[in-house]
Amino acid sequence: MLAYILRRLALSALILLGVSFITFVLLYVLPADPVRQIAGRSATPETVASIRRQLGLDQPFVVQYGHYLWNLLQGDLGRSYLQKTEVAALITSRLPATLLLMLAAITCELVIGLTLGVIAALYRGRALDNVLMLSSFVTVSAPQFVVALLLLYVFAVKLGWFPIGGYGTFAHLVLPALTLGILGSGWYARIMRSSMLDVLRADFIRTARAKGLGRGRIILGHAIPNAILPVIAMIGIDIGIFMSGIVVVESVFGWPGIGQLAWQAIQRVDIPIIMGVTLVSAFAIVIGNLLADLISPLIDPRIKLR
Amino acid sequence: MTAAAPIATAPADKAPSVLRRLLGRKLALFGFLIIVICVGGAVFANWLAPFDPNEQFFDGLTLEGAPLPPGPVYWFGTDLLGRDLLSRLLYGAQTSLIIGLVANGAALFIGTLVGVTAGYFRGVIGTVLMRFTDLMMAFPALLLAICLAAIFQPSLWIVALVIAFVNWVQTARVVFTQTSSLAERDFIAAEKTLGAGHGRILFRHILPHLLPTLIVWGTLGISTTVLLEATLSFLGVGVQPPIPSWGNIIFENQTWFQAAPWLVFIPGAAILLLALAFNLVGDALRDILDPTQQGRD
Amino acid sequence: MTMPALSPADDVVLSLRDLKVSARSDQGLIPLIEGLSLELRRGETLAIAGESGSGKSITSLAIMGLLPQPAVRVTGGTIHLGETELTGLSEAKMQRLRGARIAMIFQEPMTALNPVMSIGRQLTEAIRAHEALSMREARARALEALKAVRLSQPERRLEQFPHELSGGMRQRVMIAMAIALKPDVLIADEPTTALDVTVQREVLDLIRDLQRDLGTAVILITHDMGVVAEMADRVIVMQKGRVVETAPTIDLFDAPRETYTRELLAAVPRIGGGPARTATATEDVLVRYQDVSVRFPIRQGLLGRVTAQVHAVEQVSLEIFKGETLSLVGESGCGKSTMARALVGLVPHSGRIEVAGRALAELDGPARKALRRDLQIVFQDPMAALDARMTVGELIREPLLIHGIGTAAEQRARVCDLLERVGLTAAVYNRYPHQFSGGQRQRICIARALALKPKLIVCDESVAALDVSIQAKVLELLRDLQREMGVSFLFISHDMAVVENVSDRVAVMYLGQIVEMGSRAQLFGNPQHPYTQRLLAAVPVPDPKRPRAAAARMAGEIPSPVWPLGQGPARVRLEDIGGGHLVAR
Amino acid sequence: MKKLILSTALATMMAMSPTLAETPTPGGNMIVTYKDDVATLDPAIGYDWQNWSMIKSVFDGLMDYEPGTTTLRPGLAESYEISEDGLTYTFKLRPGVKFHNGREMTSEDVVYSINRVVDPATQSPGQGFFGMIDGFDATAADGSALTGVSAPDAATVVFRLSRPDATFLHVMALNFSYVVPKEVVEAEGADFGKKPVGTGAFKLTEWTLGQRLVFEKNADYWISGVPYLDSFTVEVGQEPVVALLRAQNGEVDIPGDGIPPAKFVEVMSDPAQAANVVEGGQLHTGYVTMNVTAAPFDRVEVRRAVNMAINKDRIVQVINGRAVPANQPLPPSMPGYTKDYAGYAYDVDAAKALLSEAGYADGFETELYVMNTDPNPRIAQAIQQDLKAIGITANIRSLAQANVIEAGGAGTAPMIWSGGMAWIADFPDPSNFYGPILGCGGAVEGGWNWSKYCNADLDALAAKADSTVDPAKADERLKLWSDVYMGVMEDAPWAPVFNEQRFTLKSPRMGGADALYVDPVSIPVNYDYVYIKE
Repeated sequence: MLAYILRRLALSALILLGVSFITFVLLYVLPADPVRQIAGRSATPETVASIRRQLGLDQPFVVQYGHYLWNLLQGDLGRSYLQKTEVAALITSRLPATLLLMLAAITCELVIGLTLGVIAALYRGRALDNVLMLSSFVTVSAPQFVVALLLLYVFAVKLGWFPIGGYGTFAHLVLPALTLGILGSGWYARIMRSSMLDVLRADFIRTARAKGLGRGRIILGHAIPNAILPVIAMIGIDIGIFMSGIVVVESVFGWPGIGQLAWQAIQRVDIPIIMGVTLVSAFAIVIGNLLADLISPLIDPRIKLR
Repeated sequence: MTAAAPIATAPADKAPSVLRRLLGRKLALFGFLIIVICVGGAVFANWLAPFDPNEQFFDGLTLEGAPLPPGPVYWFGTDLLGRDLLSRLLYGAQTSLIIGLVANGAALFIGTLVGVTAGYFRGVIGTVLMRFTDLMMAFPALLLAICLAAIFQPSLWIVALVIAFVNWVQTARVVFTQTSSLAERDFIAAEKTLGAGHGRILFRHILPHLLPTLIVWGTLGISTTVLLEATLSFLGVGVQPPIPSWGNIIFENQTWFQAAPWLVFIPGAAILLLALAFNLVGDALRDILDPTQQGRD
Repeated sequence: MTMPALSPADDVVLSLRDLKVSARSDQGLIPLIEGLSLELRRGETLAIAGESGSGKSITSLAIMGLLPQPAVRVTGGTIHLGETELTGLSEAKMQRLRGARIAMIFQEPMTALNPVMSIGRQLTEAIRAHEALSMREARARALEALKAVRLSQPERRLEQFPHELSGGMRQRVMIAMAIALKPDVLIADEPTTALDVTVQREVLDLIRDLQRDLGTAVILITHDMGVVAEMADRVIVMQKGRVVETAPTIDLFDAPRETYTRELLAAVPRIGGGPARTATATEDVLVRYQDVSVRFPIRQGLLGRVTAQVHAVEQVSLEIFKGETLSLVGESGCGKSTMARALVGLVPHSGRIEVAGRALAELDGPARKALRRDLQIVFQDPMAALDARMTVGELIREPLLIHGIGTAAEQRARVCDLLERVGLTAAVYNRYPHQFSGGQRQRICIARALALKPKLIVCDESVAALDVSIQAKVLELLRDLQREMGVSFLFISHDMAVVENVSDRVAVMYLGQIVEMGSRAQLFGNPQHPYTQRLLAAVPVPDPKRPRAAAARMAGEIPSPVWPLGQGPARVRLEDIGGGHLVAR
Repeated sequence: MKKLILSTALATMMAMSPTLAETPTPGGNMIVTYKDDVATLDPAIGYDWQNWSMIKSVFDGLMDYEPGTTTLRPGLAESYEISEDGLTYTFKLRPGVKFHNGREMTSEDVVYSINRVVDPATQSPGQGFFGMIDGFDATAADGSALTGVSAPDAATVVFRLSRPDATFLHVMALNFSYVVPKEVVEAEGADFGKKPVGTGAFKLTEWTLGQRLVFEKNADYWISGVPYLDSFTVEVGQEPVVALLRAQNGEVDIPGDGIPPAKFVEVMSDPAQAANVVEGGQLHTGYVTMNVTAAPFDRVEVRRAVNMAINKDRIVQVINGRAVPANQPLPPSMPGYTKDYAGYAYDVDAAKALLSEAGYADGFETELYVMNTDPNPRIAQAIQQDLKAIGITANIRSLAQANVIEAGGAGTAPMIWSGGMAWIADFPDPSNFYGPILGCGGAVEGGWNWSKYCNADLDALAAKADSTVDPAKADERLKLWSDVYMGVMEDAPWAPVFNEQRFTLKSPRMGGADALYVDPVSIPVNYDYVYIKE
């Protein structure tokens, strides 16, 4: 077990190295000059050159990357070009919000998605099934911004149940988490439905019935625990989506997450921030996948970690 | 032990064509019709569109510069530049279909290639491929897409390729898992003992068994791909204006969804319908291509 | 027997009257069972025997109220459990009876147990579903039940999960679950079919003992007439949803009244009852295994280094002669299938395997491909071995295509030939495997194996999954082929009776090594190794009058074939005790 | 020439200021929102329009502007003197001005602050503004002490210029020249921008990254009574649409990003809401640059044709009337604006004629670069359609800001729509629209003169204008600038399109003159002088 975790972590380190390299290459060849952004409009070519030199951007690629890695190994993510602040500080100030929202959103997705998936499976082929699957389709295809604003408008502005955006209390969390939960639930519902259909055909369900168990117990105690595995694997993928794709929801609800930081940095080629956010996201994804893999054997004891 | 397997006594007639059986199903027919309408709309946009999709009509905006709601002249209303939404939707279908089909198809292709290679041949190549897949998986996809699109000057085809490059990863994972388990199955072992080459096993046996999965991923991917293109457009690295696509129509106008709901909900409905149609056809196709489902049409 | 003397009417715990079960389809209702009547008395074992599709399992599900409704349901007749009429009972009331008054054991103990729930929870759950007990009390009861089924280390088992137990242990858990609440009726649906013979023996003994102790009435559903003969008081023979014959067991085996029963009994392979073999065997060695080992690495630790190995086959040497049938017998996991897979190149081996004098490892690509023509394999499960997405014609034609034999028309003609050769018609060319019965599918596999006119066909448990009547026909087919084409067979089976019927020579494998090898007569007539003896003793004999051999209890679980790197099992030395009869010492 | 302006008490200033009508009430907290995060409050570095006005409230410079106007007034300097030759400026510092940390500000701090901005290690985007100070080149190259600024005593700062420059006082009012306490800057290092200490009316008391900044009143502020607010809170990270909803809900006093286009018509057509909207001019011009160094824009006819082809009224309509059509680089509220210039009238036929004159009768194909945030791509599409009408096919390249700037600097972009990136004036002087963006100095690789337009005569004229430092000759100087821009329009490297108008929505409780809410130098509001009614 420990050996497995260590091996996975070692592998994760390699993955992070790869991610850092690719990102660095991409940013290196990106047709935009961060120095131009820093130096401002009235800078002389000498000033520009001087800033370039200070940032080490005049060095060959290998040197730049090596330098970055060396600092990274010492836990230094560098300083933002434009904010002149430690990237680590910028990220740590926003990471809790992102992780909190991600956790809440995944919980929402699971609650909504699994419930709908289970119900649809139980009513397979009937009208309710069709309605649920159609609505799962709607949520998968809906634009985030519109759904977010609709919820905000109805529940915060019109009904006043929740604050109009912000961060801090549980009430602030509800709408953004719900938005993401609704949008992502479609995938979970579909996966859970088909997984449930497989499980409901299994022999042990028949055994459970033969034992005289009630329908509710069979579904909750036997079917769902067996059907949930593919969903767990899905969470790993989801983390990836969250780490990069929730900038819209963040900005609608004024959620101080990492997406907004990344988005602003991309607009202005603030390379240290982009690198930092990418690495932190990759790390979260890798760890998320590792956790998902570690959880699986708890749910299904047949799975052996190797 | 339950129902007896039907005894093979009926005459060995050739099954009717896939298309005909597809059209025999109500839902699939509905989906097929929608796809035909979309494709038709895209192909014949020149003839069908009432206006030039890029023409900014003087009377297409109110004096305050607000778009016009659906009406007798502009059936689906106008957009923020006073262009005819219906015409833009028809031309936008071209973009969205190309993105949906090409990007999605390419993603499926890459994913299948990687997944099958890794799952079937294993070995060093397989390990390397899967580690690379893990690496790509760890990438924040949107970030990657933005960087790629910014580096290669955005155009329709570049955008399609970028989307494909970002989206193949999950397909590869799924295909890998499935191929690995298929490769362990008896019928593949049987093929090997017959002396079948890799090509034959891959194309005649593994791929057909992957088909249902690929169909599911392919059809589900349509809407996400179309929306991803839209997201890229919105971030300024998508298809360049004024070329319309269903996604970028939504994204350009999404802040207006209260003031001008038609600008968001009409293209939104179009994407939804198209995705739904592909899904319905895909579901039906999956059943039809599966011989064990035959006779259950 | 401590059976209380009751009047016959009181005695009846379960009675079915004119039961009819139908399936709904596009063509209307299709009857699956018609006019089934039976009575089950306290303490009695009633066997329902029949082949696939006879409706015996549907019957059990109908009694349990577990039919896959609404597609399949009871459309006539009654089922009485004591005074209670079950067919019209509400689901809630049925739930109270299930597990408490009628319990059931299923065929596949692996799939019938919930893989993600501990044994203890599955047991206590079943108990608490019917009796208001605390967790602690339920656990005590569960433990009691596990002890009753003679499971070793019962406390530990409660914490374990199904996959951590062997097949036999799992089936004991199933039985424990069924008898925990002391039901009136126990339905055992093919309870031992998936088990090895020695384990089957133990489980059958267990069921019998429990029945004696608890006085439970048992309905035993089986296709195995040996099991029927050993277990049942009375037998109902079913065919295609109808009762063919009902009789006390002794009478049925003595004097079957119906033709179908007679045919069924005739098809049952019996040790010592096999037909005399026509000598087709020659002295030419076709295949030679020389110190062949197959080991699978187990990787562990930080760097995923190989720390241990599964010694599936350990330094085995044997020869297969042209035209002979060599059988490999042994229980699951003994390495017999691995032997076959190594031969056809599906698993890598060490040591030397020669085919017609050439070592496999030394062949280059084209030569290896050419060799494929000589070696063919027929797997246990024909459904798994046939690509479900290809038609039968394409499947049989494939080997011809691969090796580029003949023109398209010739290939087609050859396929039709082969189809007829294995007893099918050319008309099935465009059908898909799932449209055939198990026996027909196995014929398709054989036709496919024959397409290349091989010198050796490996039959890896090829008839294990087939009904006896079908099994008999397939074996007959194999025999005919051998006679006509001089093909050799490597016949892998766990069924001693079948082996006795088909083999020229037999090798017994245990833990990856051969412990005894000799001609059919030597091995069955004079088994020397204790393991061989135990195997033979465990086979249920389809003769109710034959006294049951005292079960030779296993000393424990079969030892593990996993060894740390650098270690391995002691090599078994075979000694010739005369006439080529080799026995491990 | 020995002109001095004496700073007076606040009462006098208030009397001088016609915009402050009612009596302000002190107290309360105002909430302002922005979508984008505030990058830094370091006056040497901050150059976004959000932090620009916040820095103004936390720090002070030697010079300042009358609130709500473009009129210069002394700030930390009590008075100043300009030498006859216009090359020496002597500032007398106001006594008793304290930094937020309680230390009194001295002339050494001023010298340090100016040196710091010019020092290349600071990486200040404002460095170039100080080019007129003697010794700039040496300092900009190696960070050595700037010879042109000195502190003869604790209350006096002397600047020596290498050339006369009429904009110098404006530069002294620029954020980049604001005074910072040396010991704090050195202690905080690069984090100074997050923990600023200045002399300003407000001090930063809380900065929760990504969420909010809280500024509290500096009770010791050297203008007594100012500021009126006890504090103001800046909340960041929220969509403009949502910020507006919150404002309508009474949760926000000023949505800093303004009224989003999608809501503009709705707000303006509701009299109750429209009453809370303050409209004002902005020192902004939106224009299209044309790269004069490459065909086809190397032909002046082509550039003029483009000027004539753009239907500016339509574009103003497209952005819901939130601008006025422009015909020259300078915005109307900028001194030096040429009022009687008619510009190139919208005339498709004339434009076509000019094109054929230049040999492009059949038009040509080119690229129009644009920053990718709304409404810029829309404006670009409107321009695209207008160009289409005269036969020019302009393919739009909608890119992130950094990529457009890169293409502009490299000279690879034939046409660029300036919206979103340039040019809001740094200070209200006509020269500010020339140097880096139209002069030869900017027309280099990587420069901000995206037209790569370089007219030596105009450069000379501009230099002449800026060396006219005598306030008495101010009108003469403005005339010179007017000539410069008329010369530019003659060569037409730009097609000016519109001057953006500011529309600031304020909550009904906010008091203070309207001009404070559309303050030309302090966007969106002048935090120091607004107050809460009631």
